[in-house]
Amino acid sequence: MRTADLLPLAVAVPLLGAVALVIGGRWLPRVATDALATVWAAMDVADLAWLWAGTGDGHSVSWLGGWYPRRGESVGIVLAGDRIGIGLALLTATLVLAVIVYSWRYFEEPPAQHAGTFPALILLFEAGMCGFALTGDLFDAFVFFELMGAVAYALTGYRIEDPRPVQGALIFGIVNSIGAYCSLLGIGLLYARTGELGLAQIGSALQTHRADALEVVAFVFVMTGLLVKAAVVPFHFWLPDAHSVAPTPVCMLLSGVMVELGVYGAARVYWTVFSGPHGIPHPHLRTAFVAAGVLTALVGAVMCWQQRHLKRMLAFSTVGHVGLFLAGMALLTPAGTAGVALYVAAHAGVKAALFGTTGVLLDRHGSVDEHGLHGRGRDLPLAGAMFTLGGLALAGLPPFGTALGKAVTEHAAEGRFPWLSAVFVVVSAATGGAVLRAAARIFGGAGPRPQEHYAGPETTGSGEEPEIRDPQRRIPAPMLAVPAILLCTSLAVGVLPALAGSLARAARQFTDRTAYAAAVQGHAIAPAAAVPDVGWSTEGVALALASTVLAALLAAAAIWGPALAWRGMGTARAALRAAGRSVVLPLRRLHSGHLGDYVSWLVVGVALLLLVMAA
Amino acid sequence: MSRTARIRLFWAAAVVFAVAYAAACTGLPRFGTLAHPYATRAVAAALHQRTANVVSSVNFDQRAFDTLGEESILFAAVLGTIVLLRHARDERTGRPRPGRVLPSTRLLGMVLLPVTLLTGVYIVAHGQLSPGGGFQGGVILATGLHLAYVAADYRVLKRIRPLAFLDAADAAGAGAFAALGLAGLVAGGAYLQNVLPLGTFGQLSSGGLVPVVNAAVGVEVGAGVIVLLAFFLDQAVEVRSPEEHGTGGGG
Amino acid sequence: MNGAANGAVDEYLIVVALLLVTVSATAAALTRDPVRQAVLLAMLGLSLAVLFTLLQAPDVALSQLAVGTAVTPLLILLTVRKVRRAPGPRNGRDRRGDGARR
Amino acid sequence: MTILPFLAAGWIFLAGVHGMVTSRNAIHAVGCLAVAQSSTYVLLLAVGFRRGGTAPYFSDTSLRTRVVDPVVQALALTDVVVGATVTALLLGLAMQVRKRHGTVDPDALTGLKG
Repeated sequence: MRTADLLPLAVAVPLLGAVALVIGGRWLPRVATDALATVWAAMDVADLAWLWAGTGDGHSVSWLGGWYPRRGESVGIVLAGDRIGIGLALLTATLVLAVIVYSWRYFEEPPAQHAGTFPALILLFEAGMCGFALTGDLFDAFVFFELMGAVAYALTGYRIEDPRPVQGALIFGIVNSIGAYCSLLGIGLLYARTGELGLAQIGSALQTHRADALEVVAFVFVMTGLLVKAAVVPFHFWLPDAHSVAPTPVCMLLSGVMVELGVYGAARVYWTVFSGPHGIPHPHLRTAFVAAGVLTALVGAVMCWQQRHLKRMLAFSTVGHVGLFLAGMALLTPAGTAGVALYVAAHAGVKAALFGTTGVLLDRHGSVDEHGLHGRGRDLPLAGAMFTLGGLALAGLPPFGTALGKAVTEHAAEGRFPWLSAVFVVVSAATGGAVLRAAARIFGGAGPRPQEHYAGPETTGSGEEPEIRDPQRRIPAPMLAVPAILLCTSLAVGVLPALAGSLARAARQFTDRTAYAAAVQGHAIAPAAAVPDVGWSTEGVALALASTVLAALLAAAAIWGPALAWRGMGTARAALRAAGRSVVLPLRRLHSGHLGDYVSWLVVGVALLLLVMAA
Repeated sequence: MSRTARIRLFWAAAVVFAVAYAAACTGLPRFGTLAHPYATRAVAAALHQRTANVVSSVNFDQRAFDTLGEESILFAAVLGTIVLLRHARDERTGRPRPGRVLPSTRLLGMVLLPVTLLTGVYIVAHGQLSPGGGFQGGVILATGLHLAYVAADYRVLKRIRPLAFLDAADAAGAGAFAALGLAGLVAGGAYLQNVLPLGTFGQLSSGGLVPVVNAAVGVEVGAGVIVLLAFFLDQAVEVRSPEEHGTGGGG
Repeated sequence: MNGAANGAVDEYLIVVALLLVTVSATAAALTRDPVRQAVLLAMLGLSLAVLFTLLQAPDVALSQLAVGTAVTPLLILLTVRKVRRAPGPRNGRDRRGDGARR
Repeated sequence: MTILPFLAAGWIFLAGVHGMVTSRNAIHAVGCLAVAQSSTYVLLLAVGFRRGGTAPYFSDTSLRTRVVDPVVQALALTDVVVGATVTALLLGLAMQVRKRHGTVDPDALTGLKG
């Protein structure tokens, strides 16, 4: 068996697993269905781990159907994985395994006669995400993008008894579909220009033509679908609505990897298709996408801080972090890419653990409202510890992988955008601080019970339909074990230098379009750039500690600040209120939950991108 | 945002979109251009594989992985519909009233039903030769079956539609496609490689794996669309919400 | 092979079909009532099928005919039927407004 | 004529999106999504058209006949399936929205905000 054959298997295995679950779920008991799903998810993890090991620092390339290129041309689809793509697929598979174990005892009432449907959908989701991460063909990427989309809409609306999930899923579906069709228009334009569909082939065909309006418009259109998935401002409105209402295990996947796949796709398409001499120039792209990333990060951070609905808070924290990922990727250096890869890997573990712990609260108390749950989590010390640790990791506590990834990315940005470090610190402190604030209130009962009334638009999170029917039973062990293990993996990303080293070498491959094109054609060449340095640095640790301390201070100020009676507090409070009225309130009003608004913003985003890229 | 503000915002953005898109169109090769490098290669490859319908060759052989993804989407959508349109805890089903059908309608339906089903099977079977294939034939089969609803009534439709079986058939079709791909790996080639004997050009058995995959897709699509329609019909005809007093009814 | 004159006729037909598609698409997007929209979508599907046949794509035309003129409008009509029959809100939230029953 | 089909595709896309922006009914919005999607079929097939080409089948024609691009047709076929299935899912969701909220008017669906 050749290593490259494992590439299509990474997609085929979960597909076959879904089929087995649908057919077997009919007569197998619940325990057997869960075991079957777990075995299948573990098989895909094994497949991808083998692939990761076998690929090494090069590429694995598989021409499906045996349509190998003749004289550099093929009619088939190619799957091409370097350790960034394979690593992301492996991360997906690991998280899917975690989610399946987490939801062993989760849903009490699967659809009648269709017991295996939930794990089957999760496996189909996995197939879509792995296919998207591994493909080297633009249209094929669209197909798997749509597969993960379609499954995600269904999974988001899974709890049909609750009014909010169905609404969130509908908005999610419509907005993402528009983005996908926009991408398809872009693919059509690229096909018309080049007559090719493979990423590397389009890239080399574009070389024969100088950059013109067609290329810019095609670039923007293709990017639109990916940026919608990545929830970049102003395409992000669907994300909080979907992630705050989806079942908890699904949230773990949506926030942990699906959104990040959007950033990955955008970077992959740019590097392989548009980064050539006649493509979109690097400085132009760097300015535009770093700006978009910073805007996204700040909006996410501000909105995250404002939330009291825990899942919505975590959703906005994902928006904030995705902004950081996009900014890091848009540096267009191997070092920035390596940093983001580390950051994504560690963030997935932390975010999934946080969602998982929130699921425990929802199970116990039927609420995810920070105010309503005040002090009610005291009987869950383990969950409280994990939630707090998750908040600290989100803020960037060393030696969590989030801190390492953040430090490497900040270091990569120093040359061109020295101020970017400040953005990274503020955003991770605000999102981590919000989580810490909620942790202290819910699990520690800290501070006075917050006042209930807020004049502006708000989603509270009380009165959720519990996802599990029986609140009296003990918390199932997997619901606590899985978040703990996920936090440990996030820690491992930070403390295992071998992983960071291999991601650094992979980032060098990822950012080299000639190496990619050569690998697809079957003759590997070594990338030209130097391997970036991805170790811990004093400066990185200092910045990480700074953001952690800032997060703790923010949380403390939010909890005990109102009760303090210093001189000058009055003016500070007045200033904060004024800022809230002039900046925060309008921003919150924009998140109106209105379908028409979100669609308009999507078109505005496309128009802005067109203007910026054409300038 | 107010409605006016939203529409103004949209128009401002749409104008930019339209201008940029029109500018891009001027850079496209003119409509009807003769230069299509991929197409030329695809036609040659299809003839080499002895598949007369080049579109089927692209769909089920050259770019079969796309179709595998596409069939997975259909499979996922059927599962999704089963999940989303399941009977909620607070809903009950009502018995649809037998509808009265005009004799002429019934006759027309009775005649059309077998004709449509045969057409569907024919279109699936000849996918590698002439226009059509698993998907088109499958949809025709599925919609054809619902002529029974028009001709007779909902209960007749329910009798001739074994949902439990069709649901499994849908999964089996999708699984067969993914599993057939493994044949290539077993034979020492690549995933989804066309390793079956190619047969004679223009014959029903030509194209190697193409007719087999085509049939699997036909089964999946036919069964999947019936299940999909069944769940929508079930909601529209049978499911009652607790407060609902209307009689509704079939026919 | 088609002669040059024949090709020109074909192109006129394509323009006509294209106009038909554009008009029915615009009409389907502008209609407010979902039932009327379903009918217009079926017309759009039909004119797309004609266009695809003229563009020498009978495979796609057949799919479009099956999906665009039959399945999609049918699903919309079934959804509308369900929506119009169901009474007020279940859970007591969002009581105001009832766009569907106007 | 040279760019008319491409422009038509852009027009259809914008018309569909306009319908979604101004929609007062989620079912109507899903229908508009189907309209927007049909623009992609038009673009793909217009791109693949060859002047004087016939349909890409060789049942009873010479093997040297000039045919139109079969690849875009395969892509459009995939696209049709994707569109139909996504539409079905979204309509299912719209049905549930109506059941749980009592309305499908986006103006009245205010459960998620801020």
